Formats: sequence, C-alpha cells, structure tokens
Amino acid sequence: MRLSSFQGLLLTLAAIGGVFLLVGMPPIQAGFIVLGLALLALPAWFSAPVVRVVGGALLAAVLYLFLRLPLPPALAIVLAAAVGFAAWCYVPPRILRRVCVLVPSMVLLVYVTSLLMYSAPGSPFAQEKAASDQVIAAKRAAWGVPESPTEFFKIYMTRVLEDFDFGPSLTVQGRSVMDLLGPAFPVSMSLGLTALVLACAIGLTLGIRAGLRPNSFADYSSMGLAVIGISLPNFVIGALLLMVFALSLGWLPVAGWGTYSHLLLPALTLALPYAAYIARLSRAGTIEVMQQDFIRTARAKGLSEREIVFKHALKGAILPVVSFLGPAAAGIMTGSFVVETLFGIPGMGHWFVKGAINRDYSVVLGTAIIYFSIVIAFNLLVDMAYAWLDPRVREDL
Amino acid sequence: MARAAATLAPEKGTSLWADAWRRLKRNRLALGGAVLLGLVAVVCFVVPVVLGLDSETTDPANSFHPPDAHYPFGTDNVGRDYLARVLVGGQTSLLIGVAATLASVLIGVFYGSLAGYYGGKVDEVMMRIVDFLYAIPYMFLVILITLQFSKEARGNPLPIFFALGMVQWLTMARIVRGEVLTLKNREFVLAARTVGAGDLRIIFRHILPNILGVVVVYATLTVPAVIILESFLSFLGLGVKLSWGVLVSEGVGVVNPIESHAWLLLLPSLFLALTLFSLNFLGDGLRDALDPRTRR
Amino acid sequence: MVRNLLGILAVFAAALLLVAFTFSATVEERAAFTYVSGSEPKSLDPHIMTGQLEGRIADALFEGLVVRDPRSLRPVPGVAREMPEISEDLKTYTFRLRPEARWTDGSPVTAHDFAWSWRRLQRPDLGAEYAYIHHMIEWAEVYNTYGVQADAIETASEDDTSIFEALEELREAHPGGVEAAAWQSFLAEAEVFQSLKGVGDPVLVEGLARSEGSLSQSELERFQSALRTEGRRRRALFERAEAHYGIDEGMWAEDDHTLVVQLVAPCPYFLDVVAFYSSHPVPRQVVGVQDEEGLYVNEQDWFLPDKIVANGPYRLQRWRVNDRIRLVRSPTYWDAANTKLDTIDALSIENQTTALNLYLTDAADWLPGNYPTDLVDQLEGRPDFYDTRGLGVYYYRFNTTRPPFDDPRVRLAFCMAIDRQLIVDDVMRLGQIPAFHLVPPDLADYGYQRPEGRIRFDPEAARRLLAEAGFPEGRGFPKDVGILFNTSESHKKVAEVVADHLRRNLGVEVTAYNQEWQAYQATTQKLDYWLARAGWIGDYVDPNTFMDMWVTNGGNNQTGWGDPVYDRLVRSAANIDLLVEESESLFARLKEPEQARTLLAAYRDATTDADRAAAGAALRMHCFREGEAILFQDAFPIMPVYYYVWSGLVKPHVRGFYARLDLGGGTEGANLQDIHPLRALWVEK
Amino acid sequence: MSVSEAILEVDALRVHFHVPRGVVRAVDGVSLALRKGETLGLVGESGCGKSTVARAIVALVPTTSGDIRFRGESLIGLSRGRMRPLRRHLQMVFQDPYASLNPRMTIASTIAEPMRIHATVAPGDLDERVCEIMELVGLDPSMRRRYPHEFSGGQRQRIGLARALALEPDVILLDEPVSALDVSVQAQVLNLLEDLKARLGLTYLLIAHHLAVVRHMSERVAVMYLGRIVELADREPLYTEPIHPYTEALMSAIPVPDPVVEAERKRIPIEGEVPSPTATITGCPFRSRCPQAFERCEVEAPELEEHRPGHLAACHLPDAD
Amino acid sequence: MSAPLLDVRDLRTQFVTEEGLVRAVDGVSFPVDEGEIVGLVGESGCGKSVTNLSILGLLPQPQGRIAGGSIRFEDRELVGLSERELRKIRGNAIAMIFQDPMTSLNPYLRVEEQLAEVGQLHLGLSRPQAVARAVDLLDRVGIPDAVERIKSYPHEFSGGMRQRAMIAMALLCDPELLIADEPTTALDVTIQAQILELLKELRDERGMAIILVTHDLGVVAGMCDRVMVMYAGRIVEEASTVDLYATPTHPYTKALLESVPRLDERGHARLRSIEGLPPRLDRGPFDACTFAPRCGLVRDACLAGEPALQAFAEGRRRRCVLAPEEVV
Repeated sequence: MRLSSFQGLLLTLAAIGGVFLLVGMPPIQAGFIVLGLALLALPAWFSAPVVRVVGGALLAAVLYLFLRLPLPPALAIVLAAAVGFAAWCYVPPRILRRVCVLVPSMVLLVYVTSLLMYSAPGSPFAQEKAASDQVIAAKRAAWGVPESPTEFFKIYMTRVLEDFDFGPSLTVQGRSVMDLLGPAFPVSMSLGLTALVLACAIGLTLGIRAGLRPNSFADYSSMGLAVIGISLPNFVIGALLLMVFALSLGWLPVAGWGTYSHLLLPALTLALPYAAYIARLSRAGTIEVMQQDFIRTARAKGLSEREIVFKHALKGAILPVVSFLGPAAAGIMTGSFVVETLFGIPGMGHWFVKGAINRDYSVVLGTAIIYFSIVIAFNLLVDMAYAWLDPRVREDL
Repeated sequence: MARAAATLAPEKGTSLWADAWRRLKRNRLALGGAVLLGLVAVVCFVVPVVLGLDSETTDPANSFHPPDAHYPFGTDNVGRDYLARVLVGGQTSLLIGVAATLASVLIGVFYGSLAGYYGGKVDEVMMRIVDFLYAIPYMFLVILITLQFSKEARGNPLPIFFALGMVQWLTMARIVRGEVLTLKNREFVLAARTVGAGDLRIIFRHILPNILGVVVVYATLTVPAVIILESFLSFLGLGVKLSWGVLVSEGVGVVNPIESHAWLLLLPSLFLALTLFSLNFLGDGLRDALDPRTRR
Repeated sequence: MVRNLLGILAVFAAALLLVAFTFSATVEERAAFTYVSGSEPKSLDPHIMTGQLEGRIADALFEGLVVRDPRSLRPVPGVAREMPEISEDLKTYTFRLRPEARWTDGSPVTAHDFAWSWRRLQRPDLGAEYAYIHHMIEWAEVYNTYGVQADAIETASEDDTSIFEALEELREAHPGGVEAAAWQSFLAEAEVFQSLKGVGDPVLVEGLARSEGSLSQSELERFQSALRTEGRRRRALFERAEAHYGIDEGMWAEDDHTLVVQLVAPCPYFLDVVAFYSSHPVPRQVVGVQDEEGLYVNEQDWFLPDKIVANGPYRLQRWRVNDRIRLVRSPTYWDAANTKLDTIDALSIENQTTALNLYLTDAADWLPGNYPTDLVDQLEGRPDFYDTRGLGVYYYRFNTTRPPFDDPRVRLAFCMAIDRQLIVDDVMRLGQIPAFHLVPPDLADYGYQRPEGRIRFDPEAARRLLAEAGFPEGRGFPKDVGILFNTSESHKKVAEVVADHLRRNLGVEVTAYNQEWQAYQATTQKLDYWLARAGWIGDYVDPNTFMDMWVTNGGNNQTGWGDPVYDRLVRSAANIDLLVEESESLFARLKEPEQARTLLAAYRDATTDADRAAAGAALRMHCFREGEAILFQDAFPIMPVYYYVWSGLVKPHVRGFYARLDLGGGTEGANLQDIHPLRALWVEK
Repeated sequence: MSVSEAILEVDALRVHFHVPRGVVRAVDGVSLALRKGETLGLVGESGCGKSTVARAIVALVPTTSGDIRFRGESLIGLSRGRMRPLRRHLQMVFQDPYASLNPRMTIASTIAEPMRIHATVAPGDLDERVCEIMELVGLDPSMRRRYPHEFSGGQRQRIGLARALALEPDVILLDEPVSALDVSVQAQVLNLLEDLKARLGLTYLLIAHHLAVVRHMSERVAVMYLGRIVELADREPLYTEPIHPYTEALMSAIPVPDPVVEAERKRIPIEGEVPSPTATITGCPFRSRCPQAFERCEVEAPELEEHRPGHLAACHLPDAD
Repeated sequence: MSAPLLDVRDLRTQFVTEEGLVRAVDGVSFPVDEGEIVGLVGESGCGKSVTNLSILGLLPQPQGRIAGGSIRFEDRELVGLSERELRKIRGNAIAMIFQDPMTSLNPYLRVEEQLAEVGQLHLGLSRPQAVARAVDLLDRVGIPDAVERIKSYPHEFSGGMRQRAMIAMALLCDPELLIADEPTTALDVTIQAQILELLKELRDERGMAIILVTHDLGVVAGMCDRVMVMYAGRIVEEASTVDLYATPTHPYTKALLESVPRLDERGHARLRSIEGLPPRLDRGPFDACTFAPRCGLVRDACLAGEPALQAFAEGRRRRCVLAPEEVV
C-alpha cells in the first residue's frame, strides 16, 4: 500500500491524536496539539509560490510585533510589510519554508510546555500554609494563571504578542522573566562559549590524533582520555577539579563570578563531556576521510603528511563535529545547572531547572522559548558553517 | 524427483553477525569492556543475593566507617553497608540504563523506520515533529515527567526510565530513519519489492535486520547517556531511591577541605566510571565491528 | 594548511572575544562582611516574605517600632522612641515614634506609615501568608478574612458556587437527610471549616462537629439559615473593618508620631511580633501607587535596588539574582553613627559544599548552618563553630484520614517505634533534643511543666499496639505505605533511618520517598500521603506559634485531624474572656478540669488588672497544656522527632555575633530563633 | 522471422522525478514491445533512463504517464491485489551483485522468499525447490545456508538470477547484469543467461551500457539518449548500418580488443557531455553534441520513425539526405 | 639501448590483514621505457593497482609493505627511499591519476587550490605562477574557459571534466612517468574515448611514459605499445600489444581474450568462460601454477611447481610450462 503523502499526514496526525486520547488527555488539548502539528506539517505541501507568500507574510507579521514597540504603528507596518515583500521577492523558498515552520513551532512549543507544566503536581502559588481557594483563585486571576492550561496559553500568547512581555516570574516576586533571564544570558553565553572552545580544542586534538592512527597507542590513549569525560557525571568531575585546583592548589577561586579566573574551572567541567563526544566524532570523521580517494591523490602529489591532514583532511574530519555543535551549544548554554550550582554562577541553567521545580510557569516558558531560539540560531549557524566547510551543500542552503 | 535430503545437507554459513562477533573479539579494548561490563553486572546482581547483603539496615552509631575487612566498602552516613548500597544501586542504574534504552529503541525504531520507509512528505512531517521535540529543552521534559509521577513512583525507577526513554528516542529515530532511507533504495530491497514483498515484510525482513547493527551500537552508547542523566536527576533530588547516581551525588558532598570520606564518592564513582567506560568502549568496538565504513 | 588552521583559530578567537565582550560581571571589591545567605530570596517585601533568610535582609533594610537587642534579643526601641505604654488590661499599646527617623528618600517615618503598612498586611487582596501574625489586633482578622469568607458563603464568584448554593444542592439531592460521613466529606470539600473559622453560632458549631449518625432535612435547613445569617454577619463586620481598621479602630495613628494598637486580648508576645519583619513599615510613597480609579495598586517590584525606599540601617545597593545582594550603610538612618559595617554581601549559594568551600577559603565570613550535615563531627571541634538550641520541632505528620493511620493506636505505635535518642546522637549529632511533644522545652514559662505524653521509645509496647490495631508483627499492614519528605540530604537520612526503625521494630515495610518542595506542598495539603516529614520553627517565643497549627482544618494542620475541644482550647488561650462564658462544657472534657476551674476562678475574682493578667496568663498556659495532652495522650496526629539546634560557622574576627544570649544578670540563654541582626555586627581584624 | 506476439508492451512511458532544482525527465516518451522469446537490448550511457524504464515496468518507480501492458493487460493503476499475480511473471535482475542480496539472509531464504510470498510452493517443498533452482543456475545446493558475503560476485549474480527464476517468470529484466563483474566471470554469467533462456523459454529485456555485450546477447537493440529511444532495430542492421549519429558515435567509441582493428577504426568524435537532466530541451536532444546537426534539429524534435523495415530511428538526417 | 626509465624487479608487496598475510604482488618485474605506453591488464585483485601504489610508496599504512625487490626510476632506487625523498618524486617525476575522478578530487577545495599546490610544492612557483600554469594545463586538457572554471569546486565539474582536471594536475610538473590507474572505468564510453585520445596526444606531445592499468582489453588494444597480463599477483604474460592479441601464449590471456564479447563480432559464437575463481592471495605461497585450477590445459607439470616468467621470443615473456604452440 503506497500512501499518498496527504493521507500519510492525516494518518500520522490521527495516530498521534489517538495516542494522546488513549493516555487520557482531554480532547481539547489533544485537538490543539494535533492542530499545531498540522500547522507545522502543512508547509511541506506548499509549493514554492505559496511558501513565498506565507513565509513573507509570517516574516512581516513577526517583524511587526518587534518593530511596533519602538516605532509608531504606521511606520512599523510599512517597514514590516516592506521586509516581508522583499523576502517574498528575494529570499529563497528554502529559507522561507523554515520561517513557515518556525512560527507555528514556537506557538506549539508554548502550548505543549504549558500542558506539561500544568500536568505536574503543585502550583506556583503553593505555600507552606494551605491557603483558601479564594486566595488562590484571586492570585491566579491577578497573575494571569488560570486553572486551565488552554486559558493560560491564550493569556500568555496575548501578552507576548501584544506587549512582547514574557510575564512576571511567579515565584521571584517583583521580577519579570526578562529581569531574571536577561542578566543570566550573557553569563551563560560567556561560560558556554568558553566551554565550547575548550571542548572543541580538546576534542579535536584527541579525536584527530586518534583517528590518524586507529587502533594504535595514540588512539587508545586519546580515546581513553576522552571517554573519561563521559564516564563520570559532571558534578563529580567538577568536584574533583575543584578539589585539586581550587582547594588543594589554591590556583583558582572555589566559586563565584566576576573575574576571568572564575571562568576556567566551570568551563572545563562543562566542556569535558562534550569534548569526549567531539573526540569521538572527529576520530570517526578522520578515519573516514583518511580512507577517501582524494587523500591518496594528495599523497600521490607528494604532499607531506602534515599538509595532507591539515589541508585536505581537516575539513572533512570536522564536518560531523560541526553538525554536533548545534545541539551541543544549546545544551552547553542551558544545561549548566550542575556547574552553576557547584561553582555559584548566576547563569541560565539555574532557571531551566528551578523554573520547572518551582512551577514558575512564566520562567519555564521563557526558558523554553530561549532554548528554542538558541537551538534555531545555532542550527542556522551550523548550517552556515557546514556550507562554508563543504561547498557541495552550499547550493542546498 | 525425490532426492534424499541427506545429500542436500547444507553447510552452515557464517552470518554477518558472526563476522562482527569475530571482529569484536579481536578488539581487545571492546572485549575488555564487554567482560568488565558482564563482571559488574554479575557482581551487582549476584553478590548481594549470595552474601545476603542488606542495603537498608541503618546503624547510625557506626556511620562513616572506613573500608576494612568487615565492611569492605565502609559504611555511609547512617551506617549502612556501603558495599550493599553500591551493588544494589548498581542494579537500579543498570536497569534504568537498559530499560530506558530499550524504550527509546522501541519508539525510535518504530518511528524512524516508518518515517524513513514511507519517505517523502510523511517523512518530512514526522521529522519536523522530531525537530520540534528536539527544540523543547529535554531537561525539563525529563523533570516534568519525573515530577508527574513523583507520588506514584516513590523511588521506583519506572517513571524515570520512562522519562529518559521519552527524550532519548529522538536521536534513535533520526538515526534509524537515515539508515532506512538509504536502505530502502538498496537493490536488495528493490529486489524484494519486485518479487512482490509487502511493506511489512520489507521492513521486518529486509530493513530492520540491516539497521540492527546501527541500533545496537547506538543503544550501547545510549545506556551510558541514560545512566549519566539519571545521576543528574539524582543530583537534583528527583532520582530514584538508590542508584549509583544517588550515591555519587551524595558522595560529592564529601569533597571539601575539612574531611573527605573519600570512599563514599570514589567507590560508586569507580563502579559508575568502569561501567560507562566499558559501555563506551564496547559501543565503539561494536561500531567498528558492525559498521564496515569506519573499519580498517 | 595554514589557512585551515588559522580559520579554526580565528573561530576560537572570535568566540573568546565574544566571551570577553559579553563577560557580564564587573569585578567588585569584597564587602566588609560577606555571608552565605542560602537560596535566592524570593522577595524583599516584608509583608510577602516568609523565610528566615529574607527576614535577615529585611531587618537590615527596614526598622520596626521595636527591634531586638542583639545580645538578648529582647525588644528594645527602634523607630519607637521608647518602649510602648501598655494599658493596665494589657490590651492597648501606645507607641511614640522618634521624630528623627527617616526614610532613605529623606521623608520622616511617621505613625501613619505604620498604620498604612499594618493595614496593608491585612489587605485581603495582598494575600500575605503572615497576615495572621497580627490577628491579635482588633479588627485585623476580620478585615483580613471575613470578606473572603462571606464571599465563600453567600456570593457566588463567577464560576465557583458558594457554600450556600452547594448546601442547597446537597439538600435537594438528599431529601431523606445526609449520612454523617457524607456530610463531613461535603464540609471538607466545600472548605466550610475554613470559611467558618472561629464561628460562635451554636447551630453551626454543632453542625460542623456532627460526625456520627446523620443530619435530617430540618437540621440541614436550620444549618442553612444559620449559615446565611453568619454570612451576613461576616459581611457586615468586614465592611466595618474595611472602613476603620488602621484608620480609627484596632490600630491607628493618633498623630504623626503616635501609634495606638488595641488587642483583642492580652498577648504576652505582642512585642516580639512588633519586632518581626511582618510588622516593618513599607514606604507607601513607593508601594502604594494610586491608579485612575483611586484604587491602590500594589507595586510588585518596589523593593528592587532602583526603587526601594527604606528606613533601616542599610540600603540595598545591588541585587544580582543568584549571585549576591550588596547592602551598604544607610546615611539617613537615625542611628547611622552606630552602624559599623560599611558593606555587606549576602551570597545566594544553595549548594552546601560550595557554601562551605567559600567559607573555608575566606570568601565568606559567616556560614549560617548551610554546610554539609555529614561534616558535623569534623566541624564541631573547630573554634569558629557555634551551636545553640532552637525554637523548632522536627516531626512527621500522619494522614489521619487514610487507613491504617485513622487508628490512633497505629499512630502511637509508630511514634513509639523509633529511637529518637539514636537519631539525634548518631544521625543529627548536634545535640538535638529528642522530641516527644510539640512545644520545644526552652519556652521558660511552659515547657518544663507540661503533662506527660504517652510517647516514648518502646518497641515492645509499639508492637503490642500494632497488634491490637490488627497488624500483629506488621502482618497485613498495607504494603504501599510511604514516608514522604521534601528533597534534602538530611531529611532523607532521617527518613531512611525512621523507615528502617519501623521495619525492624514493627515489621512494617515503609518506603522513604521524596518530592521537591512544590509537589510536596501540594501533596501534603491534599492529604495525599501516609506519613510526611515536616518541621516548624516558632515565629515568636510562645507556645501559641506551635499550638495554633492543629486547629481543625488550620492552614498548617494538613493531617486531617481535628478536635473541637482542642480548637476551643487554642481559641481560649488567645482570648481568655471566651472561657468566662460557658466554660463548663469545655472543662468537662479536660484532663485536669479542677485546675482549670481554680485558675478561672482566680481570673474572675481578680481585683486588680495586674492580678487578673497574671491569672489570665496562667490559665492560658493551662489551655496549652490541656491542648498538648489531647495531642499526645489521645490523638497523635503527628510524630515528633527532635527539637532543632542551630549551628554555623563564623570567623573569629566577626564581632557583635551572639550565639548565646546574654539575658542579663549573668544568665545565658539559647539564641532560639537564630537571630543575629546584621546591624549589630562588626569586623575586627 | 515470424511475427511473434508482444508479451510486454511499453507505450509512451514517461517517468519524471521532482528534485529541488526542477524536474528530471528520466524517461520521456519511451515505447517498446518485447516479443515472446526474444532478447531486447537497451543501451545507452549512464543517466539515459534505461534502468528507469525497467524499474517503471516492475513498478519500482511510479509512472508519470503512458502505459505498460503485460500480455495485453495494462499494469498501470492496478490494485496491489491484481498486480501481484501478474508481477510473478515479470522479474528483474539487478546490476550490483553486492547490493542486491540482503546480507542478513541466507541465500536459501533469499531464493525462497518469492515462493513464500506467492505461495507457489508448499512450505515443505521449499527447500527442495531451492536446491533445484540453485542447481539450475550452477550453484552447489549445499551452500544454501551461507550468506551472500561468502560468495564471489559471479556467484552472487547467479543467486540473483535464481531469485528471479524462483517464480518461473516469462520475462526477466536484466539491469546491467554483468557490468560489475570481472571479465572472466562475465562470460560465465552471459553463457548461463543464454542457456536458461533456451531451456526455460524466457524473454529478456537486457539493459546494458556495453554495446558489445548487448550485441552478443540480443536479437533486437534499442538505443536510448536522454530518456528517449533514438534508434531501435534488429541487431545486425543496427550495428552495421546505424542511422542515428549517436548510435554511430557510441559504437565508434567502444574499443575493440584487437590492436589491428583498433588501429584502422575511424572514430566519430562526439564532443562535450550529456546535458543536465533537468534542462528543458527543444529540438533534438542530441543536437548539442551531434557533429551533423542542422537547423531543423534546433527546432523540431525528431520522432521515432521507421526509416527502413524494422529499423526505427529518431533523426532528421535520413529525411535531409 | 639505454637503461629503462623505470625498472621494476621482483617486486613483492604484502599486506598484513586479519585473515593473514596477503601476497598481493609476488615477484613482478617489468621495465618501462621513455615515451612508452605500457598496459597492465588483469581482473580485480590481481595486484595491478598495488604494483603502482608500490612504485610511489603509497601503500596503505600500516598494513602494506614492500617485502622485496627493487624499483629503479632514473637510476634511483625507490624501495627503501625515505618518505621525504619519495615525496619529491611523487607528483613531480612520477604522477598518478586514479579511477574515480569523483572521489579522487578533494570536494572541499577549489580546483585551483588543488592544482596550484603541486606547482608550489615541486616547482617552487609562487601562487600566481602556479595558478597560471594550472590554467594553461586545464586549457590544454580541454577544459573550456579555464580561467573561470579553475575557481570551481570539483562537484561543479562533470565526470569527464574532473578526469581532465586530474590529468592536468598530473601533468603540472611534466612528469617522466604517468601512472593511469583505470582512468576511464568510471566514465561513459563516449567520454572514455575522449580521455584516451587525450592521453595519447599528451604522450605524443610530451614524450612521457604511461603505465595504463585497466581491466578492459579493448582499451589496451587501442592505447598501448606493450602489455603485461597479471594474474594473482604475478605477471603471466608480457608482449607487444600486437603480438599479444594476435598470439596469446598463456592460457589465461587466451581465455581472457575469448571470454569478452566483441563489438565487431559477426555470428553468435558462444563465449568462452573461465570457470572457477582466482586463488585467494592470503593462501599463498603457492607451489603450483596459480592458474592451474582454472586452466583447460592443465597437466601434471603445472602442479609440480610454479613456473617462472621466461622470455621466449623478442620482447615476449610468459609464465607457463606449456610450449607457446600448445596454447595458441
């Protein structure tokens, strides 16, 4: 039986909806999710002209939401429309198709996250002393957190769309989500980038060294070293590093944030598991590249081994690493809770965990949106880097 | 034309699995990993039963007893036999690792092979959903799912592995889908189609056996990832009652300049590291053995 | 080749440059005094906050009418010029304020500020958790709760049906009357107890207490009409309180520098409450913004560094979330000359090991308790270690609504099966005192003369009790029973030892399991547990802070247990006059009715206000004793484990830090609430 | 030559693929008739669409338009249930003997699979039947429990042939059956193909880029270029008197293993390479490389016409002469 | 007659594999004279590619090694030469082109880069000089608009153009010897004809020697002056092209020639097939003629020992115990 693609979509969506209903999700919520997924899926059926129109329109709409805040509405509309039109004319459909998918993805993300949060026991308004229903209801109304996740979703989306406001934190009084995540972002960024650089430097060195001589001592020692990075939870590694470099040797501060010396140990802790993955990927990449015919060609030209490795093999060897960097960067920037806790760093990882644990719905949504954006941004960066490295995929971008 | 079956007695061929096994056996590192892993598993599951070890009985008066002949692993902060705790904790960690991986394999293979096999728009849509799920921070997916079950679970590892399986299947689905995409246009699949094989037969007879290698490799590498993730949850206090993750995250508390009851961190870490080390090397070895592309 | 390498290096360099560019912290000088505050403060609004660590900062930023003397922690004048005048009947307090007290914006701190702030604390729409701490003031509770309660009874909010309507429906659904069990569950579901808290109408009291037999239609009808009356009554009272509380009744500003407070009944700990952070004044010029319709809107973020106006010894200079709060000496403080530290850093560090590491590497001067508990043995011997007995009790709640814990024998058996001495000696190891009661022993007037409870460590007796309850040697005991604790290393330790004791001494399998705080709260409040760990730290030094938790359906009760006699005792303790009328019905059910009668007679017959007050105080204590007798001779809704000990590490160069209180006359006392006012500290190098 | 019935007819077959950069017209109006018992050779350079024709016939790729009839019955738009019994008689052998066998299956199960699916043989007799077929293609039946990687290329191609023969088909589509084999093995397989055809009365559609192989095997030959048939004729006329310049050039490009002949052969050089498959072409598709192209070729696409009896070509040249 | 340009003597190349020692090339000797096109013909796995890789010392490491013999190029011994010295020869005096131009060019680098580096390396040219030279050569090998096209990436070239680029790369340093390892196998016949034509022209123009490795007897017939037929790591017959095709004197050569269908064949003769498979080279050393198991003319002498490669006529050598006449 060959399905037509549209039948396939309907079947897939129906199956997903069915599974949701089966596990006891209310029909409205299941319906919303399936609708969201359908919106996500629909651009696959858009022909290039439709993609241009829809993508341009969505781009204009999103742009308008941003521009409207600093600019007078008329100007914002004109500007947004102009950019949308330009996109319609000039931006390749491949990119506009991404836009078509991104916007519904973001909305669906908010809805799904809301559902997940609401389904966890406890509420942001729980306090040690049981409060009366009336007090709780009043608080829910005041903070815009009604009992139903769907209602909450509506309120939240309205707030975001109308004022670009991600709401107040529900558990840290007096702070908006922006207040909390705003200052944390550059911290995580600094930490994350440093870790990423460290991870790449360590991982590539070990991986390429191992890959050039597979099954040799160099291979075993490099990979052994790398695998240590993923053989222990990073809080153990962090604690050990701390013990050695901060407590025993006293070279570096034990915790805190402020000077560059505060950066090193946490970044290293954060980097090690990723370094291990990178080492593994670059090892495999190197082995594969070194077996390619063009390496033999390079040898036949009389190039030295070093030139062969660094000029001819390197790009191909790090390609798998590059595609790993997207998820890695997102993970490194946001998954640093352990490191932050261990080293007392005011970064974003804290909110990723504490938001969920404290049921701070707006913080959770804020972090989800940031994570989503980071993933998207880094995927784009990675795609660009990939194209830069591999000319063959440039045209497909 | 009756022919005696005896004259037809077939020679037994060596399957690719046998070949891979032979290659694996040559890879000393991987073999060492497998042996070590088996050893750890046997020790964790058999020794507590054989020796009748009790991981729960407390004896606070005897807490922080350093390792000696009577307590080979010492005791913990309320005087429980740390040997028993490390081994019983190992059972949970290994179970979670294997179970979550199995869950992710089942979902991932199912989803990935459907997407890859039907291809085209179905594939595009299904992969878009996966991309979407990727963009949800897996951490609070795990946390929220774990919270969801925190009451019913009461330290039971089931929800944790469910939660971990739920996030791990995505990569599996992607890998499987990629493999299926290439496999379904391989000539032997086309050949099967020309002789009239149906979709199910093609998926189960022709495609799945051929991606099994990749799946096994990836699964071997998923187990350590799951175990590490579980330890992270334990660090947050969302973990199970007793696992290596729990022990290690408790043990981290002793790393300080005052006094380190080092064995509380080092012993479970050692077991954890050995297991993960073995799994990783086994995984790499399996990859080398099963995937001829990276083989020399 | 070079290009490739350069490319990679360039990418790295660009990334690192970006790091340098985004590197967000400016290097700050170390503060004169740094301490580890613990987790991130949730709020610095003194009316909203509920935690000790927030209170510590609030005490530095704001100053109440009275403050605690750092050596003795007794109330001494703060914004008040002197200690208040107290009327003879101990019910009226008159505070006179210093004219020189200033807000940081330069305006004077007046009695109106206090009246406004205290009224704000009770505002129903603020939803302050600690509003009840002022409920001894006339009209305060009425203003705080009656409006909401009247709403619940009579007016249906948009989608919620009122109790009244629910009752109507119940009546229609059961024309033949309602079974008592169904009735009680109806009451619980409609949260009737909460809405009728403190009700005096005998029809309602009787109706609420009905737990056997059934209620006929006519009884329901009577109940309903009484309910309607009660709703109206509450509405009327609320309206009155709303019009007058903080303006001219209950508590009001006589003039700019005089604040008069009228209490419902004498309250021996009232000044403690006045010194408590909930009683701090907040700057109405910043907090209370008036919107177009003339309504007060509560600013949510008025306490952030760029907005805050305060009146305390310190100003909030900087607040970096999850990192630190920087306090600097306030020049506008009336006693600025005596504030010794120029800057204070409060570090937000949750991880105990990290906190200890910071302390040990001299990055912090004070570590209040936040160290890894397993290190007690090693830390105890250090000269910079301090410990002191605390005003808190560590206990487990029983869910008395869920079998088998609906049987007091089972609860008592559990209470008797754990070896508290072993837990404090070998698990906690800080010299905590095993607890067999609720109220800590250090409350001088009360603690050492309370009635013997039935709880002791006696596995034999415990097994017998369990057998009586139908579980000989633990046979037949439900397998799924669990001990819930909120996620924490040390709770886990205790819970696991307790579970082990129960297993070994009673033969019952119970699993210790944890939930993080938010889920834990939801679970305990919904009574969805068997046994749940809890702790209570007194807000003020008086038994009441412990005793009033257990009133039927009280917000902190969460056990499902309730006893009208207990409720009346606690209510009477708060207002002895309630006992004067109709005391016999209560006394008849006491353990020592004779003593109660004697004390009541003394109270009635007192000729002077002073005598009367003394007799009242004695009677009040008796009420508490009787109350505790109910808890620990009959009911056992909780399983006490131990009384807290506070401890921490403080550098020797920190002065003005009193782990032991100097109570004058050479007596020393424990710093029961672990209060070390920051304003009094200084550093001597 | 008696006019035998056409067992398989392909009529105006078009197979187009949508790719990001446009539409690939892999097969663009191909008509063929396969007579019972003959071997029809289909030659052309890579990418000319010859394999796609075969794959369209066995429904491995969807047909864009046109008709395919087997024994007069259209195969297009048939339901799966109706298709299956017909498909039995139409089998295919693939090019790459390494890729066309499932490496995880023993060759017995590979050969038995079609019979299992179509239930043409009772399960109890399967093993015996497998042995028979193996002997038929010259394989030792005792090796049937082995796996494909234990066989050489030639043996594997025999296995592929055995699988195709399992259903006793009438027509076998041979898609480059020997191009991946070593020279010495090629001959084995080609000989086997001839023997089987003779023994079992098979009809072959032989797809190959190697003109010599096609010449050796086929009775009639069709030459494809850019998705179209440019010339179709009986073997001898085609090889000795080709009409289409492409056929001529193609043949002259093929070296003959004889230095004496080689030295004397005159080459018809064709410059350049095959245009991109997505390009839209007006006029004759070959004109960009044709040494004899003239104005008409620019504007008008030549139809496949019979220029001599039984000799069809799509070229304007004969008309111009 | 001067010494040959390249003189390979008794070359033995072995691989250490999991299965055991593979004697991929076992005692191969042949000379290549200046300006000569020598064909090396054989089925896959017969050792013809390994022979060439051995010449340039490009055997895959660490498995491959030259176990014995000598390779003299312009009076220099290449066996045992240091890697550094070998690198000076590779791409310079001896250049090599490979079977699959698709994979033999680095997909990540521009053609310009890949060509220019050779000139920079061996001729010490500056970058612009090297590029200019590369452009010239691309032009020469028939790439239109070479100035522009040189900036392309390999994937932007068609298969034929890639092989032309490979040839240009090989010619950059005017090598004395070009080793062409199956240069046209991956190409279509029309393109193959173009490339072969080009190679021939270049030989005529520059006088370089070419070793042409192929399995296609037709290609050899049109191209080569001299042919060596390899089987199981050995040369079994060597002759001038004309002689070899006219009178093959080794049963394998003969069988090979008869097993391929010819385009010019008339009638429908049955092809001659060679039954069986070549021996597995990891099963050696052999104590009999390696072709004996597949040989139709096998006799006891064949199994007694491995026959030596012996000259029996002017410029002709063969490895067979039978008399030449018995085979023909």
